[in-house]
Amino acid sequence: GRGGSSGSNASSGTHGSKSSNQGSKAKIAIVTRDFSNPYWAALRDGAVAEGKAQGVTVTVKAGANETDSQGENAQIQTLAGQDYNCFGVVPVNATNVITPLVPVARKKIPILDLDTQIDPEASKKAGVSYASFIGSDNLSAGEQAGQELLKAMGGKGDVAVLQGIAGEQNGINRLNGFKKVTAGKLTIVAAQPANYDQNLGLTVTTSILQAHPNITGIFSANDTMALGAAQAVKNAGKEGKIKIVSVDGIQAMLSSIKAGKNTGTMTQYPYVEGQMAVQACIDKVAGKSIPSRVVAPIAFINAANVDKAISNFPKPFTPFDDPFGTPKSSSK
Amino acid sequence: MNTDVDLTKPVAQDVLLEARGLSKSFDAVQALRHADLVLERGKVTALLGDNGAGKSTLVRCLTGVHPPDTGTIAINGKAVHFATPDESRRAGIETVYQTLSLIDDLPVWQNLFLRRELTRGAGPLRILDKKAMRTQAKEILTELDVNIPSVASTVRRMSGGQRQSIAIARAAHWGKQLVVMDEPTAALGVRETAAVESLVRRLRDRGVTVLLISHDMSQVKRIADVAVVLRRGTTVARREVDSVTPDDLVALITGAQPGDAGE
Amino acid sequence: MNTDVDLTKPVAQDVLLEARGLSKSFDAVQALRHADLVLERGKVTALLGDNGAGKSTLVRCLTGVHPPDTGTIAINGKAVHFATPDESRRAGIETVYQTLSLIDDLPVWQNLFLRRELTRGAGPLRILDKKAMRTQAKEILTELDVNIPSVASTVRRMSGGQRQSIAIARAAHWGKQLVVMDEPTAALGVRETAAVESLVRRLRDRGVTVLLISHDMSQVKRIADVAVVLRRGTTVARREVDSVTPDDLVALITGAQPGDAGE
Amino acid sequence: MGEAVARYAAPIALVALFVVFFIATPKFLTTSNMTALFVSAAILVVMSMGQQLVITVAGIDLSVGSNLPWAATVIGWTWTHGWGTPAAIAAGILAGLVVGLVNGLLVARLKMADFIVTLGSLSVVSGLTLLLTGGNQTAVSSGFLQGLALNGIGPIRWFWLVAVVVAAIAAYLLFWTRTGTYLLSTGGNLEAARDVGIPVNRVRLLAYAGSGLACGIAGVLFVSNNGGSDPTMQTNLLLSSIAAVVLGGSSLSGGRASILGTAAGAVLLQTLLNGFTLLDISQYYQPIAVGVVVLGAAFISRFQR
Amino acid sequence: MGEAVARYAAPIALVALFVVFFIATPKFLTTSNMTALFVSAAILVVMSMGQQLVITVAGIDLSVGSNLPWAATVIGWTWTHGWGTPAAIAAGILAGLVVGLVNGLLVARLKMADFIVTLGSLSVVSGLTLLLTGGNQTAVSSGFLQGLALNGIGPIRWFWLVAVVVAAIAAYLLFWTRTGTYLLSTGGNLEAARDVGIPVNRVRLLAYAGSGLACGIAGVLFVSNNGGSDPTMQTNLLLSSIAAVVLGGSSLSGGRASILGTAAGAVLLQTLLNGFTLLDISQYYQPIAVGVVVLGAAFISRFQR
Ligand SMILES: Nc1ncnc2c1ncn2[C@@H]1O[C@H](COP(=O)(O)OP(=O)(O)OP(=O)(O)O)[C@@H](O)[C@H]1O
Ligand SMILES: Nc1ncnc2c1ncn2[C@@H]1O[C@H](COP(=O)(O)OP(=O)(O)OP(=O)(O)O)[C@@H](O)[C@H]1O
Ligand SMILES: [Mg+2]
Ligand SMILES: [Mg+2]
Repeated sequence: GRGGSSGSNASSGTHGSKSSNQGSKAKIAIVTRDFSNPYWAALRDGAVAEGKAQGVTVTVKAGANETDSQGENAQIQTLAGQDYNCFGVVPVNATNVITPLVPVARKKIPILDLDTQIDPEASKKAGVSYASFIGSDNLSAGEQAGQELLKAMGGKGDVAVLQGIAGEQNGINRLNGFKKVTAGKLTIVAAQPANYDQNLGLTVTTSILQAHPNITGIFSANDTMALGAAQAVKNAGKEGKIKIVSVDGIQAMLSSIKAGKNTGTMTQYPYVEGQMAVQACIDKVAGKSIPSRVVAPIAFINAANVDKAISNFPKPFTPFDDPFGTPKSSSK
Repeated sequence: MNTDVDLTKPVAQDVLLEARGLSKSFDAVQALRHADLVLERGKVTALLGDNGAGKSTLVRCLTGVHPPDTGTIAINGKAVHFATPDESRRAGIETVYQTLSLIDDLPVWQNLFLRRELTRGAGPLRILDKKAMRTQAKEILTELDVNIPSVASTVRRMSGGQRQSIAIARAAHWGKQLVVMDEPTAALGVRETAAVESLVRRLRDRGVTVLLISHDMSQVKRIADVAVVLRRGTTVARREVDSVTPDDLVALITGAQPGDAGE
Repeated sequence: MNTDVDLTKPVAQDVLLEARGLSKSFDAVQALRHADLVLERGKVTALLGDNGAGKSTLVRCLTGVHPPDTGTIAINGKAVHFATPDESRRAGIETVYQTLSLIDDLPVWQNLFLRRELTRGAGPLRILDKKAMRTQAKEILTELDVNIPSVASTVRRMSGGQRQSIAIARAAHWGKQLVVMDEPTAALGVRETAAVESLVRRLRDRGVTVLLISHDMSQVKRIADVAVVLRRGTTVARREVDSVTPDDLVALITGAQPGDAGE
Repeated sequence: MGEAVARYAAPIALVALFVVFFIATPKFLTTSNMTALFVSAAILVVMSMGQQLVITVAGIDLSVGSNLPWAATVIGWTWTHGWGTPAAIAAGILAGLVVGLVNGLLVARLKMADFIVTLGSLSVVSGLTLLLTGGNQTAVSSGFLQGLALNGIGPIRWFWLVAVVVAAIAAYLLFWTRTGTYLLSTGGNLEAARDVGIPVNRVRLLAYAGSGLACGIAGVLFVSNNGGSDPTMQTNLLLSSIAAVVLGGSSLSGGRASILGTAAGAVLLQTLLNGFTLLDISQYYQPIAVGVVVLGAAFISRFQR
Repeated sequence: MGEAVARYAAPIALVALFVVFFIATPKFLTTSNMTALFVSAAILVVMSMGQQLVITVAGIDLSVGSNLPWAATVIGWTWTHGWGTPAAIAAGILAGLVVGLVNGLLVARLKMADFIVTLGSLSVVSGLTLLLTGGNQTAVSSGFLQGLALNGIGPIRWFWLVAVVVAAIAAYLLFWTRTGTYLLSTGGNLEAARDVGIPVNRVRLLAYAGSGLACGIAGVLFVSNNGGSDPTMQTNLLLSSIAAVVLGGSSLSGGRASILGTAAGAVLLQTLLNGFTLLDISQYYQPIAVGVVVLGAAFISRFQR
């Protein structure tokens, strides 16, 4: 066992030495989509930092871009041939990682499904199972973001929606959640793709403002597009008049909220997801049981709490339920 | 223009190719204006004219590279419309264009057998018979006395004369009915020119008709039977070579002598 | 090989260019083997040889396109090493390469003034004097009696002869010291060939030295003063043209007559 | 006439598109929308001018896809490190230029294939960009840069001016200077150009340097418009910049150039984005519509040569 | 000798890279890692063979970036609509082929520029893909397809076999048939090829059809490896497939082809990814390292022609 650290709020300082004494030591491989998206970079940073703190090997790899399913598969296939004894995977889509994970599953190496749900049926057919799902609920993130935007807009008005890359599932879920709670209250006058690209977010929003000058709100499927949208709103001289809410909680967004350009973001703490993944692996390798589904914390950040969020970044600023006993002390 | 001249009537009983009233314009430039050409079977006809007179354009109309704007072409008395050079080739016409039509990155032997590749085997598994082509290529070139390092080298860096020799060898080898040569000896050395001239004679002896574009009057005198003169896109004269001097031909080309159709 | 012949010594007092022992190989092909060339100032020297003898390669070594593998080149007695054609141009050597070196998508006038553009204004705001170049281009071409639709049309679709005329006009116009022409009349008509030959004579009258590659012995007899014969990359003979017959030259080229250096 | 249509395919297609959008929605041809459209087109126009130079010499510059973010990130980094706006702008432009120079040296001096060299530097430069700021965006709240994106002289916006000036310089360079003749000649026939004495290596180097410089300038516009830098590769701008040049009537085999065509091509691509957004065309139909318009423009230009 | 080095630049660079990685880490040259490496390289190898055909005729096929997902999505759609595995596979391959045929018709018959045609169809096809499944992924849990990715005959994996067979067919086509001679001739000198009677339009059509077919086959491998289809564009595979061909020694101006080179180029690109993953090179240094190796390979091949 890993001593008394499990399920407790023990501080992080001692984890390294303790865990290094045990017999079966975790060697963790985590594969995500790409690193030029700050969201996945944060997940990586969380995992690496936790690995260092716990004194275990953590390798984090990624594909070339948000939709590089082939690149991600190649990374998994490469790592599967090595002696890692726990895998954490953020799939590009619901199925792309199943086949390369089959050899991992056959070797009975535990696999964590991170951030995005992998198709359970297809996995079952392929004989792949997951020790745990650790991720945020994008549908509920969209719902909460919708509620916050509704609040900020005073319960009514016209909104524009910025969509992510066509076919990308997290974005679709976020939008579905958003639509669910705002239906009948907000009118979506435009829904346009900006491919998770800041510059495209700016260009598309600029055009939307031409077509629909009366909108009072924008919902963006992620932060990078929302940053572009905020700039477009600013350029159009409508700063403050149009509320912009998005999902992710990347650092640049926090600064933008503080500067009053963006209204708020549903932060998903990918950093914590990364930490939890490492903790879950350590527990699993140590032979302990871990919960099959862990929903990472989400919180809404706006002008009211942005300072707190910035000072705690990348860790959560509110207490949350951590089944692995994240060292909350460090964030205090 | 007086069209009531013998140019418009068949000149001999045995006509292989008869082109009448060919015109062709490229944007502003009218390259051919009602040009006529009659080729007698088994004879060597020289096509003469200044630079830009339209000789190459006429050839390209005959062989299907450009469709003529107006005019008719008949072979063995039957009207033909070649839409592509491939069709004219299948009708037995081989051409050495002024641009030589060689593929720089292919070896000599492959250029010689272009569109006439030898194959072994049957059906979809038919493969190129490289060995046979290489051997035959060597023979073809030896016959023409061409000075080439190796049939396996690509033609990219070959000298102007070497390239021209390859193109001529190709046309001469495959031509069964009519061989058209657009300035075939322009880049050739003395020895190579003599070889090509004797090749033309051999073609004629085999019964192949030859259309030869040349700027060299002594060459025309040596090997051609009939000379046709083009001036600014129009056929202005047709002469039995034996009946004229080189100076007469030059005068017809430059316009010092008016020609039959007038201008 | 007997090198103790007059080829290796200065032939005349007034030598413009002297190249000694030039060798050049391309992979397996040895194009030049200790070739020598001496050009007397103000004379027309003809460079003769079979196809593939190495004439073009010799020219390209002289003008800086290819650096020779071995050998020395001296101009006016001073050794020169041209690394690029630009350097040889600046030394007063203009060349008509066998490939003509025309830019297909540029109009005729721009090709004529390539690397010699006329400009107006000063400093970084200097702009092309298109009008002056067009006007002068017309004059240059008129002088050579070239039959070209318009100086404003691009050379892409011009006939072989038209292209060659443009390239020659360019070299003749800019050549101050030495004009090198690699088979300049190969694609030219009778009239155009005559114009080029008279142009060569005019160049000589202006004191310009001319190196002319040609396969036409009657042409060599007409305009050259000296003939140098290359055989398989080696200089085998040098003759005053007046002292030989065309048949002698042909015999030297083909090897029927052994030449000076033996083989 | 067919020739003229082919030559002006991009401007003609652009006008046709304007007419279609004008009929389709009253929101399109308004002063404010036109202003917005041309401001957002400015970055692509500037990048395409650089690409035009490279394509003129029969090359291709893939590195623009990371050179733009690189230049922008250098501006962001220097600015946040207290260099001040003018120095940061200069640094950004210089950063773009340096990438172009390196490409040019590899292609011209070391005779490496254009596609591979710039593909390699696309990768290298994107790595450098990530390294410089650890993958983070940087915010640049310089009043001057902000003004550049928002203001102008009277109704004329600075962004347009920059784009027009860059295009005018490119046109001047290509069609009114010796260097332009050398660019066209080198692209049209490298061996012939070398044989007549044109310093083809220097000319090719210049073309790549020009493309790098254009990326640097585009980087300034990018930072100005986005209020900061974003280190992610811009593959869409890379493909668009080449598409603008090809739509404009230049062939990838070099030797021909049309500044009017390239500018029209760039604006065309931006107009599609703008018009489809105004019409609120669905995410799924948009790529189809863009593709069809691109094919249509290519169809008009097919009679060329 | 310099010539030979240049000709085999990609294989040489590949061997050099193998040696470097072998020295750098014992994990590289193991059976399991080599298996993984070649399995993941198979898709790129297959796509590159199609790209090779197009580049041989002096064209370029950008549409592969969406043709692969399109073929994969057709497989996914038909499979989820109960067509059964063999029919779904056939449908996917056919879907890829159709895109290639349309490209070929536009380029060859309508004489439109390759770059723009395939850029247009890149866009159109990606729209069609999104429409087909409403932008959703489809899961294909066919045992056969999964087995294709995971199993083989003895130590030889099916994926390798597919890649080797496709490469062998391409080599046979190019170097041992008349059609191959026509492909090389058309790319080498279009006018000369037409003048000697080669049906250049049909030949170019064939090249594009071949590329489409290769995408269809790659689509099958994609579904097999990804357990389903993903409608998003694969721009990196598009650039990689061209890079593999160019690294392999073919010039974008056409007329030359090297199947060994192209295959080596594709494996080289995949080896970089594999090796850097094993060495745990920081993700910011990774693009730099990839770019440097690509430049290195280009450097070896610079003596060509
Ligand atoms: N494809 C083309 N496009 C435009 N103009 C052309 C084309 N082909 C030929 N021309 C023009 O048509 C005229 C006749 O050209 P052609 O090549 O037939 O002359 P030619 O008699 O063969 O001359 P040469 O003896 O110089 O080869 C010339 O003015 C030429 O510029
Ligand atoms: N760049 C090159 N690369 C390889 N081989 C070459 C190159 N240039 C010339 N050669 C070879 O060198 C030899 C001499 O060629 P060169 O062009 O000098 O002959 P030439 O005397 O000019 O012939 P012609 O009268 O046919 O023009 C030929 O065998 C040719 O194939
Ligand atoms: Mg001609
Ligand atoms: Mg020569």
